Amino acid sequence: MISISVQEKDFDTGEEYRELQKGNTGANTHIGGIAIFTGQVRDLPDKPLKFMRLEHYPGMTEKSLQHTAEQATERWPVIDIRIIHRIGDLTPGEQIVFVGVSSAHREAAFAACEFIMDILKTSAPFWKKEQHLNGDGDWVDAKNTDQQRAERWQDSD
Amino acid sequence: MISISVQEKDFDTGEEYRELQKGNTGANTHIGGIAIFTGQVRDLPDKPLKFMRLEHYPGMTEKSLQHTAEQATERWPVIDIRIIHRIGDLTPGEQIVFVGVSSAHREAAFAACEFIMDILKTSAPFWKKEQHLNGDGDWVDAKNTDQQRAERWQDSD
Amino acid sequence: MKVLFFGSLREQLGTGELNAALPDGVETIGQLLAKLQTQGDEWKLALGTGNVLFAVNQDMVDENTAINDSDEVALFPPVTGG
Amino acid sequence: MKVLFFGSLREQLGTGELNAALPDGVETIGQLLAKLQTQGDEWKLALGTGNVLFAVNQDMVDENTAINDSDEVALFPPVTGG
Repeated sequence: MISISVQEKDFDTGEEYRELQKGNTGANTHIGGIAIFTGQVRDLPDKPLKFMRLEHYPGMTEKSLQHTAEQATERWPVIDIRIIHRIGDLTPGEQIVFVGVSSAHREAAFAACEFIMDILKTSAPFWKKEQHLNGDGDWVDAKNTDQQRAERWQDSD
Repeated sequence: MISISVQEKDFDTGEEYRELQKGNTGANTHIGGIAIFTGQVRDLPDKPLKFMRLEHYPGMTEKSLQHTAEQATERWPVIDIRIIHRIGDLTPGEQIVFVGVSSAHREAAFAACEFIMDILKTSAPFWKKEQHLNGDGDWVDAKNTDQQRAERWQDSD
Repeated sequence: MKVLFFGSLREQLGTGELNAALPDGVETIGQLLAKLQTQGDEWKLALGTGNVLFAVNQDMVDENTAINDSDEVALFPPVTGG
Repeated sequence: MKVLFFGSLREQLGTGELNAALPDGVETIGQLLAKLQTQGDEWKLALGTGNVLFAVNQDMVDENTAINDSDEVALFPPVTGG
């Protein structure tokens, strides 16, 4: 089962983890491993951050994340996938994104979780703008390393 | 900081996650990502499980996990590592192992978390015995695929 | 057709949405990008960077993708979520 | 010296710990493994599989590792934690 949420409000990672554990239902105790990644707003030592503004393309965002999750289910034997991505103004230390994957096997859980993060980073229509304490606002530049990390999944089919 | 625990009692993954978030202290909001893996007792469709018995080598277990965590800190820029491994009799659906890694960067968090799991699987002195509902007890065989996954970290130095 | 702009593009252009008929001679989203740049210096500056991504009906596409008047088209800089 | 056995080895041998002097002529943990197999059929069966791992003073080592009488030595099957 795939669950996608794009939301302003914070999420509880422990609660999301318990939702993934519910993939074990009654006699069907099939989960062997759960892999989770959360991304957080880091502060910038040289240019202190007031907040990070997350803009997105409503409608396309959900569609893009759903598509990425479906690709993961086609590539690996996963049980459940949960993706949460926040939008709006987030201060340093706040959670931005949650990706959780349950599977019978740890290889699949790890690979699907990392795949989703890598594809999300280069395909999901979010844009970050740093609002600094000194008043400057800087749009965050896309990183070549993110592009390279996304592309390595094309070779491993 | 490295935290290692070998224990009979269950752990709260949400609480462990919050402990990792505490690596952000005051002005030092340096965590960019947290990667977590938990392993769980799976049931066996063909041979239902009463419980899984986890035996270990007290003393060496902690030393081995500490060494693996230290290797991870030498290879990747991680902030904190938390490892919990349970021993004793665990029923299907119960958590066995927790590995959590915080870092400024997601690549490091993912890689260190997966590295620790792969090395733990082939180096930490734990042995599993399946106790089946029909009364049989079977020691779990080590898997070649686990050996291969551990060895791939030797090439990528 | 509806043309949406996001991120730094939206800010540079001072608009997030344009509603207009599909211009004559424009058959692909790449041609639309070129046409929009003829609207003035700020358009040329913002859209002429060679670093614009395209979506048609909320799917990421390449510049050769055909568009028609009923499509929802979006232009935006490389994404930076996660 | 103290020799520990774990997992299926402990169960097959019916003991988890052996306290004895280092046998004459035994200098490495591999030689100790061979020597232990001369103790009887069940020892030969359990330890002669070619699939025994070694630890000396709680570090995993290979069969050529030297041991002495004050060491804590352990023999066990491939590990299966996690």
